[in-house]
Amino acid sequence: MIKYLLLAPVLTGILCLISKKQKQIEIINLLGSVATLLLGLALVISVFQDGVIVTWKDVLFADAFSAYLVLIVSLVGFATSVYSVGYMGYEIKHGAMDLKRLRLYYCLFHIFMFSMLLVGVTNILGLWIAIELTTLVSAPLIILYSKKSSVEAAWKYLIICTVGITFALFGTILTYYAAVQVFDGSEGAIDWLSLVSVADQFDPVLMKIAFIFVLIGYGTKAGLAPMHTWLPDAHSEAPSPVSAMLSGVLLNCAMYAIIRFRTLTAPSTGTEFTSNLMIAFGLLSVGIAVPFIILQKDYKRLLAYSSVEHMGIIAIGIGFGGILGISGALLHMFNHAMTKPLMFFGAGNVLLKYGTKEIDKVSGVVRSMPFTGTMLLLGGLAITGAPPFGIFISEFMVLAAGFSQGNIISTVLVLLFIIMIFAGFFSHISRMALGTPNSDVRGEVSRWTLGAMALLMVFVLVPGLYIPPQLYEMIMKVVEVLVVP
Amino acid sequence: MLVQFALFIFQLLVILALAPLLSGLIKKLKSFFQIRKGPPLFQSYHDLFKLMRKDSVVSENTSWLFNAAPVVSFASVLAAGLMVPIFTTALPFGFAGDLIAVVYLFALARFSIALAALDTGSSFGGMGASREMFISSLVEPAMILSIFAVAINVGTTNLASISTEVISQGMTALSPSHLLAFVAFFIITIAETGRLPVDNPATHLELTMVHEAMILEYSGKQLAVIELGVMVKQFLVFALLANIFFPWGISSGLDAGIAASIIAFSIKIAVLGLCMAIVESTTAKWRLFRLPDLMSISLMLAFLAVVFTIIMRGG
Amino acid sequence: MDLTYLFLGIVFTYLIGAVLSVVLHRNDRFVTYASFISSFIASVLGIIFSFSVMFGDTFVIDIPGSSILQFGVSIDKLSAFFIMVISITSLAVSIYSIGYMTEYFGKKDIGYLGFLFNMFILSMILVVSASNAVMFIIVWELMSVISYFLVIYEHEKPETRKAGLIYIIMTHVGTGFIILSFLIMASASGSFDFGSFQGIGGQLSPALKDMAFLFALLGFGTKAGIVPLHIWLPYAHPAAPSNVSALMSGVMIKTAIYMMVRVFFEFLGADVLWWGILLLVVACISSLLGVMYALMEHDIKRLLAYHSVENIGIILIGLSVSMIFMSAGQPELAAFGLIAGLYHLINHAMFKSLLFMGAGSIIFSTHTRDIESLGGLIKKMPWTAFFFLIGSISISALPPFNGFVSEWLTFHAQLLSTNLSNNLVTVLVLGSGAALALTSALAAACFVKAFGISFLALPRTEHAMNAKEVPKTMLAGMGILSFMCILLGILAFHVAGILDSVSAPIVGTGIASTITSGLTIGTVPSFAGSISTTWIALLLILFMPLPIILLRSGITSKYETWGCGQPFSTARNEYTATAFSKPIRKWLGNIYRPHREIHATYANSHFFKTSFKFESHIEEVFEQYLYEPFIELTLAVSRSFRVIQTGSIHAYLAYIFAVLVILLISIITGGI
Amino acid sequence: MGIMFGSELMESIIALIMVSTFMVLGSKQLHTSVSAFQFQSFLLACIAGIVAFSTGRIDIYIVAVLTLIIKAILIPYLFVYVIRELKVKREVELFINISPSLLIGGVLVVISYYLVRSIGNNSQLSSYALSTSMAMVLIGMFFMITRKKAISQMLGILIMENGLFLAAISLTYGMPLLVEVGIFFDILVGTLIMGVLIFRINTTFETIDTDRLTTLME
Repeated sequence: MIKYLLLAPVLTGILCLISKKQKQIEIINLLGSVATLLLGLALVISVFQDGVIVTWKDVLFADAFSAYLVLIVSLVGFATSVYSVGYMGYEIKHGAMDLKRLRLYYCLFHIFMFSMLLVGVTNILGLWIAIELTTLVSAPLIILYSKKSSVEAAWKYLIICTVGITFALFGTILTYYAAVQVFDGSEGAIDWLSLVSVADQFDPVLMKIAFIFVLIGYGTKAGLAPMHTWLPDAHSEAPSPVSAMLSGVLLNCAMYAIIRFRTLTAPSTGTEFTSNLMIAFGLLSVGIAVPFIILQKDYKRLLAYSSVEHMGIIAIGIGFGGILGISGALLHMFNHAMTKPLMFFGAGNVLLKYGTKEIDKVSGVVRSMPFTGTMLLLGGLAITGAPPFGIFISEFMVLAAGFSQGNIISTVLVLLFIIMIFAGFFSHISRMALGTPNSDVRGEVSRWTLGAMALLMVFVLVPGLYIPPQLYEMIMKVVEVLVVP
Repeated sequence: MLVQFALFIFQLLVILALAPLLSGLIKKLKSFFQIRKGPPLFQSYHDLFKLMRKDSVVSENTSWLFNAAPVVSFASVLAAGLMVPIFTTALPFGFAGDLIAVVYLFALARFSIALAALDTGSSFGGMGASREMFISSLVEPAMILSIFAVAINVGTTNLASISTEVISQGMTALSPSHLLAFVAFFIITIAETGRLPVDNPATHLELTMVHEAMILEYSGKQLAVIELGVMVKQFLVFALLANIFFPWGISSGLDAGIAASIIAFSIKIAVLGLCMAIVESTTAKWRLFRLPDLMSISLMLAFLAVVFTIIMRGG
Repeated sequence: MDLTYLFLGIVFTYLIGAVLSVVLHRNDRFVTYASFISSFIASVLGIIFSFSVMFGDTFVIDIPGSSILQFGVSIDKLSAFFIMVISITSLAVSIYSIGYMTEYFGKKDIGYLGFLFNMFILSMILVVSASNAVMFIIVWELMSVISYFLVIYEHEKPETRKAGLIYIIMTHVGTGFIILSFLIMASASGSFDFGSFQGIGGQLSPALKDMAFLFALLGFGTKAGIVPLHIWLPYAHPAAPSNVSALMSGVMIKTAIYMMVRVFFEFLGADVLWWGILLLVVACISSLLGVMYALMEHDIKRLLAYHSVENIGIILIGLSVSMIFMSAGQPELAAFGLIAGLYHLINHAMFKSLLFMGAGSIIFSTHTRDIESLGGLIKKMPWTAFFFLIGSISISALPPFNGFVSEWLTFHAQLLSTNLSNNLVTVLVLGSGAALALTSALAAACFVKAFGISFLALPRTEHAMNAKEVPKTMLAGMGILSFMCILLGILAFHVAGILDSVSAPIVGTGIASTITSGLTIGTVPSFAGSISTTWIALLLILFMPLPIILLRSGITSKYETWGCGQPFSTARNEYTATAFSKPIRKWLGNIYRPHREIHATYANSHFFKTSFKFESHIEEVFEQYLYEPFIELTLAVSRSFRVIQTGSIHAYLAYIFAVLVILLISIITGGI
Repeated sequence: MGIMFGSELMESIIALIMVSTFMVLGSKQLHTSVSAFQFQSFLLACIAGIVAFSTGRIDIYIVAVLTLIIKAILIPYLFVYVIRELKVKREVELFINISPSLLIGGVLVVISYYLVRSIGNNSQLSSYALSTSMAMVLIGMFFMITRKKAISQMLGILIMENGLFLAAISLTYGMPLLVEVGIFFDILVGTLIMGVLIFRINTTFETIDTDRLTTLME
């Protein structure tokens, strides 16, 4: 099962690279992403029915948390591939792209998918390789247009994330070393399950050092402040579908790694150590997003900073801990993964039509592109945590967890930041969406882009009004994996 | 039932009959202080009858509201009259409204006249309405506080009950707070009845007019109705002053005591009229924007009355 | 069981209205009928439903849900009362809207408004029926968001966008406080169910209890529009279409009062004295400043919006006095205060919606909101004028209309404070009577101005000259609420009894039998005082023929108004709204801080003016001295943070390095 | 745990590695830095060889050979190629001068030493290796911060990775081969992509001075 899931995007990527015509590439892309989605869903179902799956010499494995990540990646991946057809089609039509680049784009896109799926279904070292792979694949995607600014963004992305990932590997090696000491053999286990089972015997100081390296390392990739500095550059300079993937899922993948390591660290060091660190980084992330969102002039950077904020909230949720905190954080991962791509899709359409990323130069989107404009407005409300959208529920759970765990000051601070971000963010979005269009832009980009947005809107809205029992059960299973007694 | 009806009619007739007399009396007293002869005591009746006989000239700008305003204001003043004890505390409609209701019925009268003033489209009308509403805003807080002061002293706002309660308290009712409230209410009376130094009922000088400016466009019968309404209101306010603060002598029903009550009431009203005449004769009209000072004094006195009452009760 | 169907019927009728609006949105006429008739039917059902609950038992629907997100409906008498207020208002507004929306035909998407309109009313109903905190916050924000979208209906205008933004930000801030308050309570009760919140005040530490109170006050106060959180009202209400402003001002802001009653009385127990005192002070300031700013407005809808601030203040005076009595352990008196507050609440819902519809009618036929350019409308639009006049009399608290009854009750609630043992509190509460008196006098002044300048005398501009009476549906909507204003006035004795059944479960005692007898309402036995608006109305009607008979005979001739020495008088000689409020502006100059600018141009000599321009502004004190400095500070701090993102990769790496080294060193030192 | 053979030899090699790290940090010539790096990689390969020999595991031999080929030969060649192609100035450009840099490097070593000492249950060799590798990671990063050229930043990353490698090989005697190969592959591809990017930067910005890459702010 896992093998097929991993194979599907790789195959699709290769096929895209060797296809001749634009139509052909698009069809392959769509079929491939549907296949990935279906396989992903199949994996999710089988994990939740039969429990943990381990295959291929223990390298590939999937438990509830893996399945959860796979679900997010394959869903957003599917939506993005649908959107890409519309977006890239428009670019080709207007000569901003050529067929060669298109081929490369789709190939890299699916390899990117592969790397992110891999993150979820492998052991602690494989995880590192997979995350490094995501960096390596996404860097070329960022410089797809080879503009001056995107080269700069890609360089910063590559360097800072590589540094981060190096730290993460160092932390991983230290963890492995701790495990080797416990197993007292030359061959230490590197799969999550065996590690977790002995995690309480690890050396606490060693694990503290390891966790700091892992947290800073993967935290760089996850966009936690103050390691987030590359993020607004990369996410704003990438083509919009890529931004959607970067913000929506890649950040979650890195967060996944941190959360996994937390379950290894906390048993020996005590949860207080990990919680304090995560709350601190989380608060810093949410806080640092505030001024940049308030003063932002570029709407894609605006969205990028909002991602920093949301990663902070996830970290805080995990930090608060407890069933409420962790399930809130998990739900937040899902909700953010659905909402942020929606916003990037909208932003992408605006960028294509208005040709500028400056907030001040865009107005009246609801008039010129009614659907996109409405989605931007609703998405803007959703992403800033207004009910009845999913993000509100998960943020509320995190806040409630903070109160029930007695972290009242942190909770109040988070709420304050969230409200300030709302004020800043929504004022920008409403300025763009409302009013009369400032140019003679008329009409939507393409039905594909609208379809992708509509699909995501469903997932944005539904969890805000009704959490299906299946999803809830799933999250509870993941919480079981992650809760540290 | 029949007694009630008789009281009802009696009260109405007394109010309508005596109100112009009070006007005449004050004019007469004022003239006395100004060492002039002044108009006859019953001149107000003559004026009213004269106006009644005349035709009306109505501005062509006006609407139905201009014609309705005198009616409404007159009716509301009369309705208030049924709640104010004059000769007897056995008021047939005492339950229907208390002191606060009386104040608000006066406000209804003022409201309708002010709208009518604006209806003419004349600058004078607007000016009068504006000033009238301004003054009423100044008066209201002081008025309510002095009502509060009286009410908490006796534990009721129903006018008849206030009178009986004050009587039953005897001379102890004349506490400092009672007197303070009286002074406050007296100042309010000046404003409410449009007298110097707040308004000059005798003037038609454009800069100083308040009430007269509002009714400038009225003539003939309509003017008569308004004038009578104003007189009734003045009479009622004086009656309030007399029977809330010094209710002694008032009868408690339609019986023999009523004769004594009439005499007592007449004396009280005359004394109050005298006080008013003295005040009017010794002060000049104040500038409109000095009025807040006057009303602040009244407000402060009323507030002190409240405070004294509360302190007196101990606890 | 029947009630369940009825309740679901209400919900689904609104939903059907919403869906039909979207489906039919291409045909303006169809969609107007479809959506507003749906909301009309739903409102009728709502009225039936609310009455059945009000005279029956608490109605509960529990929807089994998983996790934190649970939905459930629990409607007791308080909720039913609010559903009644919402339904009556929306019934009238729905009828009104059928005519009013013709204004937008061909210009805007009616379906969009119809959808939001139905959803808006539905969300308000759900707000007052929610049985759990999470659901409450969701429907509460839903209500805010929907009303935001209604406010920005005419988003082409920049001021509308500004209004929308201010509104949504303020309301979001408010929701933040509400969340905090609920979280405090939930952390003690261990559940988000409102049932578990009952009496939670007893389990909280005093500090947390005070926090819960303060956060709830700030949160709901923002929505209710108490000073200084009121700044969104004068922006949002004028920006929205008038039928929407009628609902927003008439009902939406009341939902905050609903929750204040729930939180302050039922959840926290209202047993802390200073809560009531604080609320009383806030309420007095709100009512005074609200009416003072209203007086200075000549935008009719802004004027009405400021009056909402004022009236919320008056409602809260009743509520706060009731809280003071609760803390003193005097439930009968508390019941009286609460009844006064609730009475004013329903009254305000009626006359404010009526007045907003009246304002909408003015805008409908004159296309201007500036009363300075109106005048003489009473002849062009007699019915609108009549209804607006009824609203004006009601809001000015003149007998025998409804506003008078509730203010009378409030005055008496204040008088009842003599039963308190704490002298200082008694003096304070009695002193607040002066504030209420000033408020009501200024309100009367303001409505003499509002009605007089816009409806009376001669038209000042073309706008007013060409006005026509509005369609019958609009008149019908206004007529219904006018009728309600009168009804609530003259049937006070009956209404007070109904309100007592609402307040009795909250304060613990019913006082209906003591305060109502026959056609009168009175105060509780420790204090005497009674009115009968029914009799006052009868007396007024009885006396009216008297002068009419006198006036009947004789000739009345028409002639022009005396032009003060000018050869003829025109509309240009009329008193303006600005001039009307001048004495008050001057009197309260310290609060208004008026600026005046006079620009005159002269020809040849100083004596010959060619043009003359007079401008007078008042300062928006709260915006200028409270919000703007805060916003400036936030921006300045934000700017100083920009340094972080220098663009230099070396700096970025240095941050990571610094964090790493600091954390490693703190491991060595045992810091973490 | 622990191998008797060569533990002293390993300690001295580790000391040499530390010296080479300071050589990289202390040199003003780009070429010298690259050579020092090459030397360091060679030493690492030696360590891998020793570990392989003492544990007798084939896969670690492979790792040793891979290290030698990729890190000691391929990547230094790449550097030289880039320097030649882009005509990079020989002199390195710094934010912090050489002597304070060295001093800070020393401080970082002390921090690493103290940190590792607080870990319990450690053999002397492994604690020695661990503190060295941690110091290398920190110094590598410090190197990146203080050097302006894009190419120096690449070098910094590689030093950090050498530190990792040292930790991996001497603490745990290598990880599963598959993982090792994966890591090598990643490093290689990463270096290649960085190389490509440096060319891109050179063509678009006409410099590889990363200090100039500041168009994206806020």
